[in-house]
Amino acid sequence: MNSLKAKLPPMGTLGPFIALVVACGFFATQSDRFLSLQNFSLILQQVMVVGTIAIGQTLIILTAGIDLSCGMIMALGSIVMTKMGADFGLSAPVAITLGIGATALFGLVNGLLVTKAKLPPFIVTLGTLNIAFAITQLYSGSQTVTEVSDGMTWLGNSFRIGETNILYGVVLMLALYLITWLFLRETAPGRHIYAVGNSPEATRLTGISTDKVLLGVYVLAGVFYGIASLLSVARIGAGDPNAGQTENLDAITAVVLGGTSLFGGRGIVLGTLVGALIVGVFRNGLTLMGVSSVYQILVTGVLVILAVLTDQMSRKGAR
Amino acid sequence: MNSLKAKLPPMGTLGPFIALVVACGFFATQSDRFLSLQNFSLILQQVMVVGTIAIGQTLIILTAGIDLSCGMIMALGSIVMTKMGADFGLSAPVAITLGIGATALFGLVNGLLVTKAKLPPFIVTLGTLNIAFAITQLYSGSQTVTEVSDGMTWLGNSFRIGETNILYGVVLMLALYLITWLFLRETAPGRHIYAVGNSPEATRLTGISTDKVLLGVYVLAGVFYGIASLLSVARIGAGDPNAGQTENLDAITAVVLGGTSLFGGRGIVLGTLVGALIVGVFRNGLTLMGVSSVYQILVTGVLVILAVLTDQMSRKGAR
Amino acid sequence: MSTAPNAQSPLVIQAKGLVKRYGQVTALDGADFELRAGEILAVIGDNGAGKSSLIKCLAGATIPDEGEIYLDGQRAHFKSPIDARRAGIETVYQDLAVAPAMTIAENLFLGREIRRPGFLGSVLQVIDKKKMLAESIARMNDLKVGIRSMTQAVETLSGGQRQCVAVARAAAFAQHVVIMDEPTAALGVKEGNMVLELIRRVRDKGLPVILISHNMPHVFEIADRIHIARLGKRAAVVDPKHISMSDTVAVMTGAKSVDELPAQALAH
Amino acid sequence: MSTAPNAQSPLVIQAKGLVKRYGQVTALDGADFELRAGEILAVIGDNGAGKSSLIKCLAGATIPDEGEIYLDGQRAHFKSPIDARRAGIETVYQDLAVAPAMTIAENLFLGREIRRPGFLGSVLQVIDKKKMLAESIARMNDLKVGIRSMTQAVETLSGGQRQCVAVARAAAFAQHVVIMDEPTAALGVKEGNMVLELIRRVRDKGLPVILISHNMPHVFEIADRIHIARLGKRAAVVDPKHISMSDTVAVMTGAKSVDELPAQALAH
Amino acid sequence: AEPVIGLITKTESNPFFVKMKEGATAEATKLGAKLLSAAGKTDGDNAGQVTAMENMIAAGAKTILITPSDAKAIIPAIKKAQKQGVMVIALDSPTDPATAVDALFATDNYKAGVLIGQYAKAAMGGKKAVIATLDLFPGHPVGAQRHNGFLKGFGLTAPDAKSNNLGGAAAGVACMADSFGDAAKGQTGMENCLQKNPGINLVYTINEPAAAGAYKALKAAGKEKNVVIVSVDGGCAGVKDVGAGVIAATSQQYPLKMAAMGVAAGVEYAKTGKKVSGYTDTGVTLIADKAVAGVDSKDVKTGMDLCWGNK
Ligand SMILES: Nc1ncnc2c1ncn2[C@@H]1O[C@H](COP(=O)(O)OP(=O)(O)OP(=O)(O)O)[C@@H](O)[C@H]1O
Ligand SMILES: Nc1ncnc2c1ncn2[C@@H]1O[C@H](COP(=O)(O)OP(=O)(O)OP(=O)(O)O)[C@@H](O)[C@H]1O
Ligand SMILES: [Mg+2]
Ligand SMILES: [Mg+2]
Repeated sequence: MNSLKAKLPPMGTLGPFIALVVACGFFATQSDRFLSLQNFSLILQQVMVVGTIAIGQTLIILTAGIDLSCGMIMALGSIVMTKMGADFGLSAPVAITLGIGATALFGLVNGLLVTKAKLPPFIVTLGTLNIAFAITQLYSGSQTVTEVSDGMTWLGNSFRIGETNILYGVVLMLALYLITWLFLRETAPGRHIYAVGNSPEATRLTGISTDKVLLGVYVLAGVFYGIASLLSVARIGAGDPNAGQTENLDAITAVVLGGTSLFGGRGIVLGTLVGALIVGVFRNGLTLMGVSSVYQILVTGVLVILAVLTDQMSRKGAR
Repeated sequence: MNSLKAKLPPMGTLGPFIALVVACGFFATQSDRFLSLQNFSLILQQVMVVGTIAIGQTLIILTAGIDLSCGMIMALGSIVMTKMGADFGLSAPVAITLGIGATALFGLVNGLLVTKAKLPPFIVTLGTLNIAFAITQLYSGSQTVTEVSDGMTWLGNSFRIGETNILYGVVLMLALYLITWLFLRETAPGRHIYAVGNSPEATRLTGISTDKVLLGVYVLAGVFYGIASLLSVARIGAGDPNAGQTENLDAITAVVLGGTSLFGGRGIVLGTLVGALIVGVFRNGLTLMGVSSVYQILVTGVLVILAVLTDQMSRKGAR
Repeated sequence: MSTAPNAQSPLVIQAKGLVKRYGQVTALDGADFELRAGEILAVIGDNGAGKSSLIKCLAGATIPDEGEIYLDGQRAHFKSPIDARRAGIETVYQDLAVAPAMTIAENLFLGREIRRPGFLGSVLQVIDKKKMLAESIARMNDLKVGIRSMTQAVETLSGGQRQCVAVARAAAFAQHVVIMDEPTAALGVKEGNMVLELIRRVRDKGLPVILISHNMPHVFEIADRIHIARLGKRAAVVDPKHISMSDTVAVMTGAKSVDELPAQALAH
Repeated sequence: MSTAPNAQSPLVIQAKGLVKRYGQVTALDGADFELRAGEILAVIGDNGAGKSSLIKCLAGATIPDEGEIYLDGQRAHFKSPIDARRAGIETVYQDLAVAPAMTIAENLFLGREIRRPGFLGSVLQVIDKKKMLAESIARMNDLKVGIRSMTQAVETLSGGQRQCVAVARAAAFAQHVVIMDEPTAALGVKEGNMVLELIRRVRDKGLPVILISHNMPHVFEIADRIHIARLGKRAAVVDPKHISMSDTVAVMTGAKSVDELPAQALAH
Repeated sequence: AEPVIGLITKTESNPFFVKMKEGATAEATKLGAKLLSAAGKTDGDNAGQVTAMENMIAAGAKTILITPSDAKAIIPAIKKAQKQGVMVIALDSPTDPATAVDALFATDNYKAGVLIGQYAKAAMGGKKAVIATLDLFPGHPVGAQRHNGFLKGFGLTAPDAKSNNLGGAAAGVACMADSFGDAAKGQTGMENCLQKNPGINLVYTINEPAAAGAYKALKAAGKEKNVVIVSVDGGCAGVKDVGAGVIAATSQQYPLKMAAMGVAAGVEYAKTGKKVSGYTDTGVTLIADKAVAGVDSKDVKTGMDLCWGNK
């Protein structure tokens, strides 16, 4: 009965990756500034925050859920950690822990409402999106927190390999992708996440506590949002209460572009990274080409569709 | 295997309706101005545009799709119809037809990409969202079109029953809900929409052209967005290129609050109307209570969750 | 009553050299197939022998990678189940293509709803729920299935009840050929016998039936000829009147080769 | 080898007056149930008689509205399948609870993955894919199913192959009781016999087995006692050695009442 | 090579910024420069602006013109750009501290609010004002500055120019609603406010589209004659509405001028290496159909000529 799902070819990251390569090839012919390590390093910096959020989003989408609150939770986390540092003079590690604790707590609330109250994730996270936004505004008084200690922005520093600057934050993001990929692939809890998304009832009947799996996923996603908070603070050097307003759609886009099914149970987290990079490459490449901003939006619309089309075609070819 | 779906109780509009009544009861105790026919008429006016968009959105979600582009398509439609009237002096019926034609065309593009290219609706409509937005901005030069003929704003006029003003546009919206409800319930194409969302493969195997059904749904949704364009022009008395930016989430929220499953095949369009009204009642009631805007957002978040919770509980009770 | 079909009966469906691959798995590996007018043809074979894959090709549900299909001697190109259905071929799929959230009556008539008379029905395509309900009750009674309400969602039915819905649908609407993939697998003794009875009735209306089944007593009770599928090919077509059940099973499982059978055991 | 179970064997599972209603439909209407140590108990009944509903209650998959369940004489309160599984009860569900996109090996070990030795396995919960694969091949070979690759997604399997996955899983992990809801329905002759063989082996390990089946020859071949379900109740428990198949079917379909049976036909 | 200049606005679709882009494009064409443009996704999207700035520098821009969405959060990115030899000019809104950029071509939003507040006070002519405000959305500095400036100009207690919190109930405002600067949402806000307090007779709006929405709501309630609507922005459509009597008065600002000045400075920098510095106030003019005693204002014709800096 799940036949539409059944029709989907086994997901790989190959399709999205081909789309990414094609996009890069295109921009390389359009701007001689595009193809440089420094520029790629820049793109990686730019997708660092949304890329990290998208890891958590991938986990949730794999369970056939969706999280609209991710960006706002991220903003809340960055305000909590910066204000804890600024107002109470807490040391960076303590303040960061509190910030991540706050995002994990929000994840827990999402998870409890999804599992215990059995509410649809869309509505739950729509609710917590608003709640997190309001708390962020109230707590920060809508003021950007600029007193940020060095310890909190350390991830925004970079080291050099040859001519290229590489941000520690980017390395962290890449490491998180790798770890999550291994976790999903090689560990029992990771496989249970797929199972829950694939067929919740079958998973329940095999004696796995689907509630525990879901709860774990939402909390874990919250932790990822918290790490994204930290990366965001590191990147812009401040706690920004207005951050995170479009990150939910951006993150979901990265997940879907990366080949993960919104119906759950199918997808690879590395694809999400590729999806996030596709968006970053578009934005960067179009600016380098000097496309004016309204036209950028137009072209982005077309390119997003072309990207999944390429993905689709490359899969057909592979069959 | 679709057992999570199978676990859902048969959907009715009763649950959301109870949530609506509870919300109204709450606000009635908080503000003595809330419970008046005139105020309800006002709320209906305020949800008229998003309510009409949400009809199209319901159809698409019933087929297990999703449409992010709905609001932007609506904005495009209102710009096309007002500019056609203003620039070429076309009569209202002609200009309106062209506007609805434009939105239907966008629906067709969405539908073709979903059926022929087999792309996920989320990505397709994310793409066309950007495209429609850019075209709207370019075509209108980001300028509001204020020269609007009376024929185009006629639906914004009202008639009186007793002390209460009722907008023609509101009557139109209610009529559309009724017609769509009957269509989905009583006609063969309507039932096929449920079947496609319920089990696309089974529907295909019984010899229904699922592509035709889907294509029809997307075009029909486009027509609803076009009617919403007209209602928007009638309501604000101008063609606004900045309209429609939040209507996609609002419409999806109305659909989900109304009890339609995002997994397709289950739901009742009248529930969507109730869902849209719930959102409208919150906004109206909170303003009447004098809740300041940040707190409104906070309370909205909590109330949205409470609304589905009420819905959930009332269903359990009914079993 | 129809006359018994024989080697002279015209071929209704013929397939030559069908090949269907899924990745590395070859489900059909050059399978031939012949269905004669007015006969009940049983298709048997081990699990994974390619029976479902074969009939999916005949029903337009999948498109074979190679090979040809002829319908009444004409080359047929089924691009989708719609094409096959238009040609009057009705199929009961093994995984029971039903829409779980819809009612029994709706599933029975899906894609062929009874419309109201006049303008309402022809232009507005309004369906006649009452009539559909009455018809559904009649059809399901034929199968003696104790289902309380036709407006129950199919997902609330027991496994066997669900199968009856699919069988009733195919039998009711077939114009030309009926294909049934393990229609009695989930059925009780009584219900299984009713389905066999139904198949006979369909045949007596003059329509040929393809019956896939693992139930040998059923097969021997009802089939005019038996197509034995093995490893994606047709191993043999045998005549149940001139072969024993154990020989048939032996051929099916590969314990015996076709050459070892007496000539009369083979059907033509 | 175990000794044949008899009326003195202790009750492993006992249920009294189970009631389960779905809206207006009463699936179970005061059903009793008894399973003795070391026996194979067949449960038979018409479609919709409430067999699946009954065993779902025993397996914790649904919670009965009324009635009591005892496990080894102790009142059991299964709130979820996890509870039943912890008590060592393994179940093959009629709709084959498998995760379609996951591989055969993963489905076999779902929730009981083999972990790597040491820190990796105990703390990081890293699974041992190689070992799981090897084990899967061994288990599936037991059933003589020709599946080419254990890393194939279950959704690509034929109906029968899928059923074998579910059966193999239950047989492999049962500690206390095995429940099988129509495990041979989609199986070929050969594969069906392998499953019967497997059931016997499970019994010989000392575990009692509940077998729901519509296949009377299978039931009579293997069952120690037969529980006949009818209209949501237990109509009778009969002894296959002292009753004919046709009498059994007559009771099952309501053509004969229990009182008309000879006393020795009833099992205790 | 031609000088490359980047313009980063808060959003794509706000007519104010569209006008700004128009001005920049025209000036760039005139002076033979290449203009890159980008915008945040939403108002308040700081990260998007940072990304745009980085990409523009990668594309070779030596001057960045930016209307900062977040006065503080953008500063580290500006510092980074300046380190790479890029001149950064803030348009329309200052950074905090304002000295973080090389130069600021802007208007004072608080002052614009004060002006319109003073006008409103005079226009009410001693009648007791029942005030509704249709603001931007929570947390937005421009929304807060204009709103608080209005309160101040009207003679009510108001937070200072730095605050991002709206002074409200304490100051005696009858109803506050968010309009998102949009006609439809402005209309909804006004309708709900009227329901809350039918006696409202003075409406302040964040910009003219919101004012148009408010007017529509008032008209539907048959109250448009007795209510004074004041606004800030001064777009051509808005000034037209002033002429039509929809809006009593508006504080006009000049985005086109800011942009043109910015581009000129950028070209100058590319040619001579000379940076501009300091704050240039591009001014605020009160445009009113009916002048009121004690408050300086220009008439609609002047407003149309100047609208958003046409000249
Ligand atoms: N969609 C698919 N993807 C990959 N392999 C498939 C697919 N469908 C079928 N197969 C494989 O093709 C082979 C034949 O399958 P088929 O369903 O035709 O067998 P069958 O004879 O009907 O078996 P059964 O009696 O168990 O129903 C099997 O090995 C199966 O795994
Ligand atoms: N979730 C449900 N909702 C509503 N009715 C149900 C549900 N599950 C089962 N039923 C009904 O309960 C009755 C008993 O169903 P059950 O599945 O136990 O029968 P069964 O004896 O297993 O039949 P079969 O041999 O066909 O599998 C049937 O009439 C069925 O329609
Ligand atoms: Mg099969
Ligand atoms: Mg059953």
